[in-house]
Amino acid sequence: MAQKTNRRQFLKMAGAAGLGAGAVSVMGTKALAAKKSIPKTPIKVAAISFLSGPAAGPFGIPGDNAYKMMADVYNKQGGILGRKIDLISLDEAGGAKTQVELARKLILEDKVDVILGYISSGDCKAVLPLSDELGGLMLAYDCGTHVLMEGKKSPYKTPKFQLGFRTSAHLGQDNIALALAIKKYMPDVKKIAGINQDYAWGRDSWHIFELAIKKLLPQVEIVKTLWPKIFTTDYTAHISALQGSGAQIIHSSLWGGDAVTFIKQAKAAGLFKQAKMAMSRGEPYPQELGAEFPEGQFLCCAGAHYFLYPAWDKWPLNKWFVSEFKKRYGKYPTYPSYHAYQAITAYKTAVEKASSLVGGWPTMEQTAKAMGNLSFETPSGYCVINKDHNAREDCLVGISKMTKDYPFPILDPQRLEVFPSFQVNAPAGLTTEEWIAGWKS
Amino acid sequence: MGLIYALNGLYFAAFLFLTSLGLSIILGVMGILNLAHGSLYAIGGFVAAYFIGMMTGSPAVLMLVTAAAAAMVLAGAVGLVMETTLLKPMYKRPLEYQLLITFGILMLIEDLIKLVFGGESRYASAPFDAMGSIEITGHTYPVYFLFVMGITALAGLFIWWLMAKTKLGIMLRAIEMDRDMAQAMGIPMRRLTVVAFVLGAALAGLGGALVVPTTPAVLGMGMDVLIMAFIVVVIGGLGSLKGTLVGSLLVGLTRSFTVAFYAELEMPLLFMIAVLILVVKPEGLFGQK
Amino acid sequence: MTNYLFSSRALGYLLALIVLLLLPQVLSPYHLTLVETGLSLAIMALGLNLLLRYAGVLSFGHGAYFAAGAYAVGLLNMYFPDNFSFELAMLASLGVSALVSALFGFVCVRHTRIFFSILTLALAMLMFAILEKAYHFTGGSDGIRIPLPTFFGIELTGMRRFQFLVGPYYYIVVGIFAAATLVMLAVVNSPFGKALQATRDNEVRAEMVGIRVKRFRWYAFVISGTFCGLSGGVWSFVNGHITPEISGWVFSGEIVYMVLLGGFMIFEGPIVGAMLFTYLRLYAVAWTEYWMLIVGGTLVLLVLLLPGGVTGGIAGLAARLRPGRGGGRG
Amino acid sequence: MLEVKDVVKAFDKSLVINGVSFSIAENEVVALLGPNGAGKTTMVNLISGHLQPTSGKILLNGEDITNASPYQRIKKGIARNFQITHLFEDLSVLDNVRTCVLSNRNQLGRFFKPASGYKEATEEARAILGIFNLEQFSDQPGSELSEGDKKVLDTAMTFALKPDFLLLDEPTSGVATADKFKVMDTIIDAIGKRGTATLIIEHDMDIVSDYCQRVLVLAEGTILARGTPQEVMDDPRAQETLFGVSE
Repeated sequence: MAQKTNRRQFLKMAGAAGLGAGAVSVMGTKALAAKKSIPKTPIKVAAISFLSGPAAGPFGIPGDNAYKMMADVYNKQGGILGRKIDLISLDEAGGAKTQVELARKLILEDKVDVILGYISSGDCKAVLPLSDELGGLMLAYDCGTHVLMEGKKSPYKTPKFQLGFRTSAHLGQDNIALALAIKKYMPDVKKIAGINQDYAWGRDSWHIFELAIKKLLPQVEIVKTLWPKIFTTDYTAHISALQGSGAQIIHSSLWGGDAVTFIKQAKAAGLFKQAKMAMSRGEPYPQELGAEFPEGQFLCCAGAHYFLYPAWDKWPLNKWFVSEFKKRYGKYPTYPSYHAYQAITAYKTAVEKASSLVGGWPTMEQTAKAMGNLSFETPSGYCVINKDHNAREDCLVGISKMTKDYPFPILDPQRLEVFPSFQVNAPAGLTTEEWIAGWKS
Repeated sequence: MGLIYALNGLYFAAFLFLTSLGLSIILGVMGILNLAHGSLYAIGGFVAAYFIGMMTGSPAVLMLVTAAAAAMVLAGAVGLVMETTLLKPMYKRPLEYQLLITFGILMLIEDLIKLVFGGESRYASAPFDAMGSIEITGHTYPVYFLFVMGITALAGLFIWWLMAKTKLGIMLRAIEMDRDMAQAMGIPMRRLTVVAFVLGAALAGLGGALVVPTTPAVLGMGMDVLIMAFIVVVIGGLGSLKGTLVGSLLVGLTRSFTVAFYAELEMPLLFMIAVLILVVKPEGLFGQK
Repeated sequence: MTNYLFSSRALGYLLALIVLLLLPQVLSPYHLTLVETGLSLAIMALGLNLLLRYAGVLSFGHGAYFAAGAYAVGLLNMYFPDNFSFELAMLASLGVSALVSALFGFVCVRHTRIFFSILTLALAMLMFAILEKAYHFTGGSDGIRIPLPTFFGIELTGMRRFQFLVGPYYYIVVGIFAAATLVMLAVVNSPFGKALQATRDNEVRAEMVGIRVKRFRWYAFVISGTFCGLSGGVWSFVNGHITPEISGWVFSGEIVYMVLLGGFMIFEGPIVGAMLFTYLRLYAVAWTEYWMLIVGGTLVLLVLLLPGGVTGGIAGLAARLRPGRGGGRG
Repeated sequence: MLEVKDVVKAFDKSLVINGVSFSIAENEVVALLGPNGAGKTTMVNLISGHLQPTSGKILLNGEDITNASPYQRIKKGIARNFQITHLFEDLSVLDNVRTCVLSNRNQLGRFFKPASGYKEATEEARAILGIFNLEQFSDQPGSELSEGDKKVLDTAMTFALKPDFLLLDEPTSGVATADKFKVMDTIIDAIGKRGTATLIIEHDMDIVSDYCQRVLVLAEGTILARGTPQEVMDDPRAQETLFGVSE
């Protein structure tokens, strides 16, 4: 029996893939829609983040906490179209092979309505294609690789996956924004070095940053590129090598314990007397390190995800989100928490939008249609999901500064650089590399 | 700069020495490659971070001593339980069971740590910050690193004294050289094995305790250390104190200087050295077959 | 061959094959992919067991050869996308894994006991380091996507990947698995297999009856590694994506886990183990964030209480229920 | 058949074998006697190739094999057993012998056909089991045999290699006294059917005098006495070495 339903699902899927214009006309028939009823059963939402291993502390748990909080909040408001959210938190453990099997189980056996997940780029690359293969809606919420939704050569066909989305911007914008900020505040910089983890995330981050900075500031010389192993506990050798190189700016995509360890040891070794950090996802670490975090460093927020931006008086949603999160978990939310908010909210918004067009509970394909070209409010401003199924956000780069109000440095309110999304994200259909190559310098 | 590179290498070596010594002792005396060794180190790290967190405001040395003692006691206790309940039945069993049970224990401890301490990273840098930095030939250098080197030297001397000068050490070495002969000589194998295991576990705990002031305690922190300790033991020789020392120094200094001059080579070079030694002299530089 | 084609084992095999071929009629597509995963991993478990059970050495680094097979497929697709056919991919994974295991094995077979295990472990880690470090060549930690291949000249582009997996590919996997099992069964019963067991039982004596111990162990290593490579190649299509983790020591440890879970003293044990492990691990991860307690705890209990694995336990139980001699052999 | 010429073997500085020469002809069963530590096992190891002599030569059928590896010597026709039984304990008794037969036929490197499919080898193995009275145990693993039968199987395996020259290191040690003659009868009977030259290390004079044509007495690395069992028994020096006292 089970098999039959599944076959039918495939046929539906196959139809949906070629639906295109058809979907629009379905959505247009509002009158018919109003009569459809909405089931009372809860919506099954699988949220997958690292709950074990070294990425659990810095990303997985803050992300998962935000999922739990938002599911709770939305359920108190009546859920999505009256249906409660049944959140299933799962561990992103065991590598890409386990995640592929798990995603299959969630879609085919557990028949979840949507999967919100994945911090690791490797997992995203392995799992997202399953969305179309199996006919399951998937929102990648935090992974950073720029090639997830891009083709090999521009222009490429968009979207790459009919049912796969990413509800946050990719690492391209972090590194481009950093380069732009450096151009603004240190246009005469001569020597730049990089320290990035020796795996795809670190390599990709440096790759984009190097392309961008060389285009923006042609005089810059790359004096050192270091590739420490992920989860290194002793950076003294790297710090000395950086000191020996005479770099003025050090680009880094280090995250989690690695970022904390590096900064701590670098500070004790006096690295910041001669160089400034430019951290592509540095936003969480002042809070982690407290007053020990050095001032005057460039920190990118992986979007505009910062607990003090947009200012609370101008954007109450941020105030609400930060206060609620702090109340529940004792910490200010960091960018993974904001990313989780975006994922669950994107789903909710898309369902509601689709329902308003077709009535009743929308099918997965209708929800997906509604999600391509979706814009919604987030605590960080607006998030736009483009036709390439990749989100676009504004990107914030700040400079750390100690104030009286917090026990850790915050981003200097006088020097907040917010780059609009079109300035730091390649347009749909162009690869990030080719887009940068086409900049007029 | 050369001096600083050398100091960096020595610091890394010191740390490696502490964490691999236990692995080496257990491998030498019991012939078991303890895959859960890194987890004992992680226990040390989490316990120390917990205690340092509790003692905010106390003098740095007091914090460290308390944290290190607690870490050693707890890691040692877990080691004791593990040895007497799970490993004891394994000594007469084939290799595959010995390896797999430590693999299972590794998974158990990882999740137990998460159950007890929660999943969040634990920061405990107060002693590191409190000790500050000094100037060495015009370069700033953190005092804490010098402190770790000192503690390691003391621990190393203590272990050397234990192994070379005491009856306990002589008996342990006899077991290492020839198990059957030692048994025939009436050496209390059972008790000594327990002692060796607990000692190794406590050293791993100490290693974990000393590292948390410089880097947060995170879930899975033991996995990576296991690999590094494994390389040291492979290079230095199974069960050899001298070998562990030389292996740690070799790895520490090689790493420091390759990062400074040919950064790309860092990890591959270490693996290559390890594999080369395994191929040429599988018992390691100072080990016995 | 005729000798055991008509034995009770042959009958059992025929029955098992029929069941496997009928499974698509009763199982949901999802469980079919799990069975597919289990079957492809079973080929590897059989390979590992050739070394463990029949040559008496424990490899804790067989992930390296699995990865060699899988990456042969991945790299073939990356660099020769126009020639990406299934038959070529299989040949590539057989060839590359045979080459890698011949090279690594040549070094390893000089040693036995813990030294052998440590050396295999270190070599697997070297392989892992290379796969991850060679970012520009292998895609580093993000791995490589494995698309649908052409199949003896037939283009599958019109087909959805999942339809392929639960449709024709299932039968291909069953076919390859059945062939691999028969080949392994032949190998362990051949003069070579007996000689290999002789080296395990008594290395000194084996040498004195004219068995070239190291060379035979090396052959076994290469056969074992090639089975792993084949397994990796077959599996890469099931999973659709490969990452360097499959060469890490944790996965290598899981392979040993599978073999012991099924029971390594009985020829078919590893197959059962691979299947059970696939389910155990996945359901543990899907059920709780404390999945390591379940997987690790199961392992500890297994080692302590059921050293013969599941099949060993069943055989023991059967022997006890059926008094008198006979029937209890594997 | 086998010739040992002026063989000297020194470990570090101590001479264990000091200029030993002897030869053994086809069809001859020769016993090597001597007190513990006389160098008997060293002598066996020198002949089987597990040790290399410091000086001197070893010839088999006139061919110099002094520097040949154990494997090469096996292929040239030297086979040995061990003082302590070395069986393939988990293999069946049949497989223990069949593996040796297959080795002798250079068929061990075959991968695909099951061993039982090698008809001739199997029949030959069964025949050997028949000669040594082990047929009834064919399908049991080696580990399940009694100590005496294990010893016999050990010898049967050596025999299955069809050696021209056979080295037997204490073939009856560990066998119950009552069974010793039965075991030796079986062994000598089997050897006799093929005309193999044999060197036996043995302590038991009864066995030596019953089964061996010649005796070599080794003491402190040199050959002290040689001759028929009776001649040696009558030699006072040999008596003193072997039994501690002269009668």
